[in-house]
Amino acid sequence: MMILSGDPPRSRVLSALLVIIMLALLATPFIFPGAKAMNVAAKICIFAALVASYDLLLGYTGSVSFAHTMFYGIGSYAIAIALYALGPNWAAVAAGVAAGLPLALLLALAIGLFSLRVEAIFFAMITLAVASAFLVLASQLSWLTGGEDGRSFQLPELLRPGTVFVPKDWFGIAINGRILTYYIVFAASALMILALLRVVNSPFGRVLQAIRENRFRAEALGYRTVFHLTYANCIAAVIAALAGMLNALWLRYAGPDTSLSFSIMLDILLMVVIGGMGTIYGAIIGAAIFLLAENYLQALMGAASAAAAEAGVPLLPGLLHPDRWLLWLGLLFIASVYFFPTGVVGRLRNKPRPASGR
Amino acid sequence: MTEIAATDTLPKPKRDIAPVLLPIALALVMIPLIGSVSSWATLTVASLAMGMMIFIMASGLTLVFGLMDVLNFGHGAFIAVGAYIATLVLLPLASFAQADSLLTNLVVLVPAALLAMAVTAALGLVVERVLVLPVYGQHLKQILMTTGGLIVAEQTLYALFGPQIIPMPLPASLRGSFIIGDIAIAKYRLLAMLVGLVIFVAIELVLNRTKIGLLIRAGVENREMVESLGYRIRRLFLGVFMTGSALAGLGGVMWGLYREQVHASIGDELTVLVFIVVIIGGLGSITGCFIGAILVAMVANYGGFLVPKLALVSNILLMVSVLMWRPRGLYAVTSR
Amino acid sequence: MATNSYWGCHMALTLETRDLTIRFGGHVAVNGVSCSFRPGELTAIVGPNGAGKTTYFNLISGQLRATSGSILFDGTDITGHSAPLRTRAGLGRAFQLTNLFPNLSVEENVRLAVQAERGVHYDLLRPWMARRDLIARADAILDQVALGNRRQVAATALSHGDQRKLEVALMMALEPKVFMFDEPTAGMSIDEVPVVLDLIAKLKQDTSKIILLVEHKMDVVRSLADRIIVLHNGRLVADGKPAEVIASPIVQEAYLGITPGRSAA
Amino acid sequence: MSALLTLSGVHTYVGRYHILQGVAFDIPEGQTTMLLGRNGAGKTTTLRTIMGLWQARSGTITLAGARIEQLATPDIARAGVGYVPESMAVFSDLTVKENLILAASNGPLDDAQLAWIFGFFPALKKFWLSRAGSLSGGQKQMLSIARAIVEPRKLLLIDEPTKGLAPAIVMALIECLKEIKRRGATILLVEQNFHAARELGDQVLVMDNGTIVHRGEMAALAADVPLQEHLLGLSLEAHQ
Repeated sequence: MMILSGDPPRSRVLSALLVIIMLALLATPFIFPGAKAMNVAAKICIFAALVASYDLLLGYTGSVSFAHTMFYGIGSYAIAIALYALGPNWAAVAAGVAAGLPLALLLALAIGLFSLRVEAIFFAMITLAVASAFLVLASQLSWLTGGEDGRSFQLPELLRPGTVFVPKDWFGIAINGRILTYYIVFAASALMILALLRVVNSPFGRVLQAIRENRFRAEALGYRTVFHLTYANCIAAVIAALAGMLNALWLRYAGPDTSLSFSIMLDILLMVVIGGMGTIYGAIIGAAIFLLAENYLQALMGAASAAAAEAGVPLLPGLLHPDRWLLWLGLLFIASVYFFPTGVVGRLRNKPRPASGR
Repeated sequence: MTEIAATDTLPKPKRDIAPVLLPIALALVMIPLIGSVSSWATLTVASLAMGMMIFIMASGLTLVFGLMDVLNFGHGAFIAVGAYIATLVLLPLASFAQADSLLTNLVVLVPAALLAMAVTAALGLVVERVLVLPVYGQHLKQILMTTGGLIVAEQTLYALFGPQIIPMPLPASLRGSFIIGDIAIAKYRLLAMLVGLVIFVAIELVLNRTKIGLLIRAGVENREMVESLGYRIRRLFLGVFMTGSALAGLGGVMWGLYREQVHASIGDELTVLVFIVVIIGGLGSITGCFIGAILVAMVANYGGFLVPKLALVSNILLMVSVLMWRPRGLYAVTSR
Repeated sequence: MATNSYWGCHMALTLETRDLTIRFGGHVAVNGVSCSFRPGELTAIVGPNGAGKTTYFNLISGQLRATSGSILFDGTDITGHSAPLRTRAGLGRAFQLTNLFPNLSVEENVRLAVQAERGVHYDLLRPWMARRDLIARADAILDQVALGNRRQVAATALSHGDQRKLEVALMMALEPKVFMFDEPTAGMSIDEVPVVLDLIAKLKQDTSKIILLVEHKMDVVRSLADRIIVLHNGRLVADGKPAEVIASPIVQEAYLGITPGRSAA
Repeated sequence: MSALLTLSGVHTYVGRYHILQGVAFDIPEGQTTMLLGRNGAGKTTTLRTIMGLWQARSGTITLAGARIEQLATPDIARAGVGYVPESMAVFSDLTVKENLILAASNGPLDDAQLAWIFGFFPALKKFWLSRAGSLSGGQKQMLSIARAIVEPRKLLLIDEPTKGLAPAIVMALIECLKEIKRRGATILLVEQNFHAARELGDQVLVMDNGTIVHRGEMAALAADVPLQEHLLGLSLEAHQ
């Protein structure tokens, strides 16, 4: 209970789902060998943390920010640029962290304090504008960021695939730097999610919920809500930047498409809504569903598209083409906002407890 | 009709003209900074033309918010759809468009624009009914629903038209410039300015001289009272939403011709610009939107000329400084 | 009345408004109201609709800022202080329209107020359940207002009367020096009223507190108030003991618009 | 004497609050019916429910023989109900003239209408082209009432017109309402000021806790001090 901060999943199905996802992620290197499975699993870990940090804003304070990928990108680029410039060593990683986190923090603080001065309703639009300016900036400052191509870099020795700790003949699978990196990603993501769970279930997190529910009354109780909101903004930004750092370490690369683009922002929105806003657990469910679907359903769509093309059905091949993946997600997104505003987690929690549980 | 002389009126509230003077002052300050009068004139004309196009796109968004308190994050989709629809007419009839006679050009251009507006208006009808109607009064859901709508619209455009950039050449008679002394003014920019100005004047006339306009202004202030006087404001709002969508579509056509190409992502690009404009102008204010559009275009053009590096963040700087001056935008709509 | 012994005491808590005025456009909603309130005394503020009672409350609790005049509390000029600051200084306020956190449970509502009173604002590393001190205090208050059996219910699902009780519980949790009730029984069914009146009567027993009450119902005012002040068109038109004020011809004539005995004629 | 408006068993919820709990009454044609009661009794909710601004969850509302409880607000207005809300709700960015043009359903105002309005409210003539927002409270109230009577209405719903107005203005307003009465209007008037109620009312309804607790002749209530004490004694305004 303490580790979950007194906020258990409160649903058997949900608990089971979460345990399955956790175990699967934990065992991925051994039960689903192959680069693709590992990539998907690592991405699920990273996005679960990223989406959970977004949920702190959307679900717990009720404010829509479009700048979350900006912080994610800051983290990614900080690591990438540091390792690119200073070479593949741990000092460079430390330098990236030391540069990235304060930058994310300062920007979050600036946006937070600025949007306090203006109408609350401007917040979403202002964050969208700032994020798009940042995206342009990142692709223009190519001497620093590598422009559209991004920055590839070498990892420190310890994390490279070539570094073998346990040779293949022991378990049938070589335990190497790549697997170590995976477990670093896994552990760091899990820690971040647990930390966020703690934050939302702390006295501070309750104040955030109070502000979302009735800001006026929260102030009447004596809370200076502007500070709470700005604080939450900064926490979310720092976690997003940390997730971005993991992303860069895993990919050995940072570029606009993998860390900054608007479509990642949409992915985050989709995951948080599908999983369930204001639950933190929803982030894990949302990220797992979304990324599995993205990686495995797309192949299905490709097959369907080809079949439709062969059958000579007009229009359908275009609509079912794997590149049109977002189209279907968009429809799913609208439907879930409309029909399942509480997402998977909300649905499972609201269900009457199973008979055996009484 | 008895007209009563308004000699004995209460003190009239002072007209707030500082925002109107802002772009004028900005333009004047730029003369010495830019140095050459001809460059300045070209940039100013470019700003005005670009500003008018952005205004056309943004006006619907700001009216919809003012009247019904609806935030439409999918507004950019109408812009993209408008541009694409126009290519359906312009490309097959390219020979007309590239003929050397203005009349022949217009024979394709006008139907293209009208078709684009008709389609976007119809799309507006669907969006309002399907996406907006269920989430009245809930900003968070409005943002989410309309963002979803934007994704779907954009992806459908990719599916229908392909991901490639579609060229959208300017008709022959709109190419080139008028030369006055050593100042060159592109013909198309003049046209854009003209269309934008006509639309601004038309909107102002409708708002201030017609009963519909009276209803819209009254509805912005107090919806319930308008209904209590016997007017169906839902229908009025749908009309405004469709008009706004059609204007966004027209803006998309003009922007496509201005850039001479179309891509589904123009919706994204312009959404940001349009948002900055309506925030600067004050959500709900047409005059504010007009001035905001010109300011954004001026900063983009002058800034791009003087300090190209700064042009990237110039819009943000503009927005920040305007909001520091007036936290609710240039002309805040008072009722909310 | 148990208040007299406090009047001479210079160390006692004070709350005073001096020439307090607020204008909305051309309308003067509260017009030069000077009044001081004493501990151990329940002051009822009465007046017709639109007389400025709630506005006066809002000025004192900080939801509105005065156009001119000042508010002195406990020896400090708090005219410029924000609402949260005043709450922390000890001004507690229950709202006229029930104003809770609708989707949070009853206990979460009260805990938030307890937490605010204890100054726990940015504690984000310990989970709620570890704060036994806060929880115990919240539970005690819930028992006091007889909501102990409804802890887990969302505030929005409570009956109107229970919501008002919760509203009072939030204010009690803040342990204010001044209790401000804005029509605490408005919209309540008859059987719910006594519970809230009992609560207020209990609060009155602590003679170190100032209690202000805006109320329409004269039987409530009569049963609780030690003193009545009358606002009319934003001005203070009468101030005194309940019986005197109600009987005073100024109030009867100028404020009620009714001359005693004439209405029957 | 026929009933122009009939409410029967009307229940209205606002959010989760059950405000009207079975309201039933008749409004006789050509008379002024006062709706009295303390704050929070449900008077404003009753008017808003009749106007369709809040939908009755159950019960029927009949206007001149036709059921209106399911109609949307604009249709109820078109059926002949004029509404003067508590907050006056003049369009402050519009001029006095524009406010009145909106109230006239068939295009511009004709001379007869203008003469009739200016006869009641000379101040509106004086400030014809001023922004309504710059008027004083009393003038706004008059504009709000003028807006409701520009077109002939079967029924006027007026919510606390004297609220927050200075005594002299209240007197003038009462005179105006009396004149409107004399011309045969049917009015349902919510009022806290007992003096005004006595001056204007033919019939009286008293509400408490979302139901009608008394109905009768205004004159009878005005003469019966113990009854006033019983019904309205809870509120200081009516206290004797």
